[in-house]
Amino acid sequence: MPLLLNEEQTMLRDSARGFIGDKAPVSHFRQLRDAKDATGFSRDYWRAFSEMGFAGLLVPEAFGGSGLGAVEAGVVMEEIGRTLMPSPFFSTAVLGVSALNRGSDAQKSEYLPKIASGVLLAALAIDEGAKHRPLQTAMKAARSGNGFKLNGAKAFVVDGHTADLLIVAARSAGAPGERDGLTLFLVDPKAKGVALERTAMVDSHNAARITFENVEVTADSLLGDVDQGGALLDSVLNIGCGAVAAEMVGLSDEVFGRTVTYLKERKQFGKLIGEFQALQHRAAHLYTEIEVTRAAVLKALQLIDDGAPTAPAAIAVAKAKAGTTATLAVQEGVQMHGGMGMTDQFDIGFFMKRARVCQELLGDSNYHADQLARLKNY
Amino acid sequence: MPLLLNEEQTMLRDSARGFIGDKAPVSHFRQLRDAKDATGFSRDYWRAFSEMGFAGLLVPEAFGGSGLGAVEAGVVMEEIGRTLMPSPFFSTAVLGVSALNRGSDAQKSEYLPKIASGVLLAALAIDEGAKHRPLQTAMKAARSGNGFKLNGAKAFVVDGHTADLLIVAARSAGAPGERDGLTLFLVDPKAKGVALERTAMVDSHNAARITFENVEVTADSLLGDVDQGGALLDSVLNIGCGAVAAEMVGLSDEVFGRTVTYLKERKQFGKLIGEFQALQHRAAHLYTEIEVTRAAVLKALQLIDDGAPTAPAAIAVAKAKAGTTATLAVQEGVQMHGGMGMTDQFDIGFFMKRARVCQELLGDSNYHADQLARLKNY
Amino acid sequence: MSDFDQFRSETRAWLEANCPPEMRKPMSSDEDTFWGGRHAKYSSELQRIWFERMRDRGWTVPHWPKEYGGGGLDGEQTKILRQEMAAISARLPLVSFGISMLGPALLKYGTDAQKQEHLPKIAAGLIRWCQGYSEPNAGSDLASLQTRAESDGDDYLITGQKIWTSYANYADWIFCLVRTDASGKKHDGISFILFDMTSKGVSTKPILLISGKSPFCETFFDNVRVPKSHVLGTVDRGWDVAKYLLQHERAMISGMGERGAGRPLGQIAVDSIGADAQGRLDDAMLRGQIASFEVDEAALACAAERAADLAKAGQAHPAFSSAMKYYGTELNKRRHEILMSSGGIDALEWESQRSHEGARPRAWLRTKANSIEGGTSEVMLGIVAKRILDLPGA
Amino acid sequence: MSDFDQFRSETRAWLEANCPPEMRKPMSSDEDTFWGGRHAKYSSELQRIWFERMRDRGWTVPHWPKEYGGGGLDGEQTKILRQEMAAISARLPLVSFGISMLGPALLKYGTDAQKQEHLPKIAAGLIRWCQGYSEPNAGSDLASLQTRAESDGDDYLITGQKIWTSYANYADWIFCLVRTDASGKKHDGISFILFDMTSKGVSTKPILLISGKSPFCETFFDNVRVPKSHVLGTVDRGWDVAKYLLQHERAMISGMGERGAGRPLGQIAVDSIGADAQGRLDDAMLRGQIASFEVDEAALACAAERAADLAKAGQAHPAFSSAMKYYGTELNKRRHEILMSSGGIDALEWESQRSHEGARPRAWLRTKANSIEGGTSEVMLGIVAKRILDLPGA
Repeated sequence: MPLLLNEEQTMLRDSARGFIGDKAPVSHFRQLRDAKDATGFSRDYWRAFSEMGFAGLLVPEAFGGSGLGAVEAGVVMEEIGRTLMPSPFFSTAVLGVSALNRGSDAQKSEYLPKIASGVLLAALAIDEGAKHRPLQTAMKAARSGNGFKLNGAKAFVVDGHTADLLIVAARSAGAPGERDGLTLFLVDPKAKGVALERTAMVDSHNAARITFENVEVTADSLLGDVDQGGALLDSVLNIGCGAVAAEMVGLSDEVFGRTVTYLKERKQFGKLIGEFQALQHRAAHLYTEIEVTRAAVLKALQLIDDGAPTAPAAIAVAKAKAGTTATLAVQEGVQMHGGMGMTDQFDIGFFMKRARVCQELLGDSNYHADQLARLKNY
Repeated sequence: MPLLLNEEQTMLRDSARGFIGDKAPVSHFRQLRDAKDATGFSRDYWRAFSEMGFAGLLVPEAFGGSGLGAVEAGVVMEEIGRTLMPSPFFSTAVLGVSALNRGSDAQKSEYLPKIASGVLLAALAIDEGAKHRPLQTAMKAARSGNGFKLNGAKAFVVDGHTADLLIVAARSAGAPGERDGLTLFLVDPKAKGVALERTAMVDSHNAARITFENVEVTADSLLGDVDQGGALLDSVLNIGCGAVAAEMVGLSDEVFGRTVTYLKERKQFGKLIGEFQALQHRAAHLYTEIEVTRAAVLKALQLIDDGAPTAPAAIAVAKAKAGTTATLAVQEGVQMHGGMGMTDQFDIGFFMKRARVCQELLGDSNYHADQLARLKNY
Repeated sequence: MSDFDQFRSETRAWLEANCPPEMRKPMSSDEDTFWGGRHAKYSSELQRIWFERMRDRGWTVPHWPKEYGGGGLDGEQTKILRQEMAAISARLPLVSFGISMLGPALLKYGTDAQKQEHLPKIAAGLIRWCQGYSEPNAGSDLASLQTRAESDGDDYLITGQKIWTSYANYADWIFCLVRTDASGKKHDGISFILFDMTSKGVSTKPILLISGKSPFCETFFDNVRVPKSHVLGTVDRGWDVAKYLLQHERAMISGMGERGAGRPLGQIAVDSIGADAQGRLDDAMLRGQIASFEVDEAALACAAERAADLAKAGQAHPAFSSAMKYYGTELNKRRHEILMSSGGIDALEWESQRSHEGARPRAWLRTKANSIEGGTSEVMLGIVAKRILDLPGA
Repeated sequence: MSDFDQFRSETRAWLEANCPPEMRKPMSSDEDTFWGGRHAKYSSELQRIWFERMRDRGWTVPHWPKEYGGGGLDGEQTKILRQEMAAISARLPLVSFGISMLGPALLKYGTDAQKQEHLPKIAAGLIRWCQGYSEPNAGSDLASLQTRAESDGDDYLITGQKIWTSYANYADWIFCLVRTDASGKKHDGISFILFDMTSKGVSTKPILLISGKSPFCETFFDNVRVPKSHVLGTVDRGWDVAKYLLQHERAMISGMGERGAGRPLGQIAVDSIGADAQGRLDDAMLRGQIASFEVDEAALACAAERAADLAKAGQAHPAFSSAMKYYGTELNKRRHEILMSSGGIDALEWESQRSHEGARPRAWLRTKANSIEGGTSEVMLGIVAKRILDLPGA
């Protein structure tokens, strides 16, 4: 398969770019931020997104979706990265759907059509400590009657405060650090014992901290098999990482484009600053990094869709690389914009903030480089 | 104490620079290399060095030396770094003397005056594996009668092939990795069971691999206390690291000076290449790195002379920093010299080769950064 | 006992007796800094006592002559005082741009009358100064400034706009670069002038940064009347004064890092990420990045010490502060990237109490200006290339 | 089964039957490469057999037209053949600058007569070519070349000096840039000309590199007589041919890395340094550097694949090969720095048998030229800035 978007994917990109660029440019995000909007995104736009088939992108056709794959999810994420549009696409349409796709038929029938039609929002709760370490999950799931009793605390639950359904990783056996003993549960955020705090984040996107105190769930709420959640989680995290990496490609590309434009407009010392060779070389280097990253991310998404055994390594590469490239892009972007780049009035700082959050989201570049080393046995 | 050379140290530097620049410019080293000289350095110059007081620089006055310290050793090493002059200064006058200074009065009386007068050469044998890891010493010293029997192999013994006296680290107790159980021995390279192979090195400086097979040594050959060689070794390695770091400062400074000169001479595209802003910024960055490194190395040497408890951390900083700066200096030097820098006919490649050896010598930048982290408990 | 040893022991004893224990704690907020000025506020009674004791000794500006309210100390004594203050973590009693920036320029370029008028008020914290250098369209090309001063008898009428004027909204006076002659080259025709911020026609507006609120302001001058006697140095030669002062500013910024202050970086990371059985940070990659950073940071501290010693010995290259400014600010940005990695998810919170209102991410974002303000890294490298390396056409 | 699937299975079967097992082993020395030429030597009988079988099929140059001795394959078939050869680690049967460099230029710019004369001999390995571009004083500024061709009836008389002529001492013919007109701008007046290295007045001298012996030579021309019909393309417009060819060379160099070949980098490091109880390389800092490198290396491999696919789809930017050349060569230098760190002390040996005559340090030093030859990294970045980013004055 060529490492290019095919015709359908290109059309999807154009349609996403058209909608997002038109309805939700960066000013849309700025508006929501300034208003400290309680929802944090536009429900109208999410409805429109759903009508365009984006909410159900990964939902099988049998359940009302488009049955598309990781590459297509990446296409949409890349466009979201360009304007920082806040939306539940990542939490619900990517993480939520790819988890539920591995559920029982009953679960799929119950939830997937609602997601595809835009009326149900989901959120995945994994992280507990300061860093993304899924195997370190300590939250307890103790058997209780026919079901389980959940105790613990989750952080960095993306879109947690608006979710209608929480997908929660907990430990039904084993000790933190072990792979066996992880189990995923579907939890109603309104259930007794669930306490939710929306956290105001540096990037003004949505996340929540959630505590679970003796939360009772039935056996029906099990997603996948008891103690065997590791493999399910892996597949969800792989596509999630690919999606965040794609968002970072869009973000990097946008920041770079704005920076190059600025280099061609801003004068200093009687010259356009783009004439200064030191800046030219740095811009050319950054361009190359972004193109290299774009290829690595597309490759990883394709390998996921192929079900290739090399997909995990490719995802580690993609997420690690996208993180360092985005970091470089926003650093160069702010520096080359000079004092103006430091002001809240310019958009460039938004990208720097978002890039930082994307780094931590599902593991930073260090985490994924380490994963690669482990996969390669050194 | 100001972080500057004092008047005496400045005089010492001028005198070393005068002699080395005059007698042993890089062409002297080239000559020895091309001739595949069996000794690898000029004995005449070593005699002259001794007469100038350099061989006995660290030897106490009572034993015929100058009784100077680490800063002064660094001053001479920096000048050696500028012309790559091959000499036993490091192996004998720095490592050898600083080890013997911790010996018994009888040992000092026997060896130090001979070293100071230039008639005895010493070499320190520590490394065994691919990387400098003194605590991993595995060479065995088993008690045998009144003395010890040595078995094992050493690599990267600087000036080992011309040494009259080997100072050998061996394990009299404990297991590789442990600090206790290390013991230093004085071994005659002509003793039965010692086999020596001079190794031709990338930098055309001198080193040897030495094997010890049932080598019998008496109790008199013990340097310091049995099993307690760790502390002695630390002090020798600290000053040794400081000395190599100083050599790398001289080397970096010299390479940088040659490169800046070239930037002012070489024309490309109708301009002096030093006019290209991208090269200017890289040169300015490298200049700053070298100045920062120079200060760190001098500080570490001063702290050694002060016997300060912070000396080990300062040495880790100095050796780590000097290694990365020298690496950058030679990489930029070769790249900025273009194709010419790749030819054997230009001297610049010699510095690249020597910098690589200096990196590995007594631990590379990674090793010392790791040491710093350990010292700081993280 | 040498004179210096005696000075040290006397100083130590005096500090011990006079510095309140509360003034030896690390500063926890901006309020802990005393800036002086007409509307000065003490955050505590102890802050006032500590300030007044130091002021009375001339130790708000220990190295200034006594006639201007200084301590009259020589270089070595000043260093000893700093060391002894550092040893007990004593806070600075007074911080101001009058001390760190205008003062040295006044001492060098001021007339007797100017020195008599301004220096004692700076030393005593009576007048708070701000700096009017940058302009929106000038950026790094500071000398292309457009704020004009038109001659009107014994006065100038000043009109224009400044940006990045720190604490302009709190300042009593401003030292300011204005164009008194627009006919020649851009570096000529600039004058360095002082005036009262309560003058008619002066207004200010705070700037919101990506890190949130900031001390920076936009400052507007609309026909502000200033006596010509308020020019510092020669009319039209204000660029010399500005350059002299910029060197001081750069040296200050490069030394401004948080070196050695507070908890070591590796420990901060262990606090949030944890350690393995051997006590090593449980993120091997990050640990390596921290160690490499700490190597550079420790080396920079040595370079700063050496630069000061070279300056004292009269051997410093005047442009070396540019190299240090470049290196110090880039390093400080790296430090805060590491702090963000170390904090991970927790360091992404922006407004909670738990995060002290996002102290860590705000500090991180603020450092991004370090390599822009006071001369960008690019300008610094250019200065090193030209003035130290003497590269052609630089 | 599609045509391509059928082609794949036929190719696989043919290779299986015809590629001797010895020709599927990694090459261990320069001799394992077959370069062809008038004085061609086979290192083994099997090398000869493998070459002749492939030549007879036109697969020394599978994508060239059959009439010139090629295989006549289309882009997809060529890719399949490469994949199938890679799958069994089959060696290239013939390597030459005629194939990789001159051939594409001949196909694009050659007259029918020139194509008929030269291409079949390249395909059959009968003539070995070298490239005469660089000159000692030109360096990166290739177009400032001074070797002059003076008109003398139907001939040119060529005088001058070339440098970095790879294997000039083994080559039969040279393709060469010469100045046919010195009156205009430096990019004009250059012609691309072909001539026999046995011509009177040609001499060569090998260049010793910091890594030791090298294939590079200095090459001298003293009134070498060459028919004017040997000019490729238009007289005085040779720069167009040169640029076209340089793009091929850059694409080749960027793809030249040792990606995926042999033992993985992390394993090589474990071999010499060892692993901890968890199987992690027992040098945590180096492990981090290797992992970061492998991220970049894997990403570059994807970019190379994508670049090829873009080219096939006609969507490639013509200057993109410069970006890839820059990135690939810088990465290869980093790879060898890591190999040197991994080898440590053992990798410092220069001449012993144990070290295979210093294979590792020599390879390391050799890579330092990667970012110089075929256009320096600085030139590549300049091209990207100008032609892709369209930055002003670049």
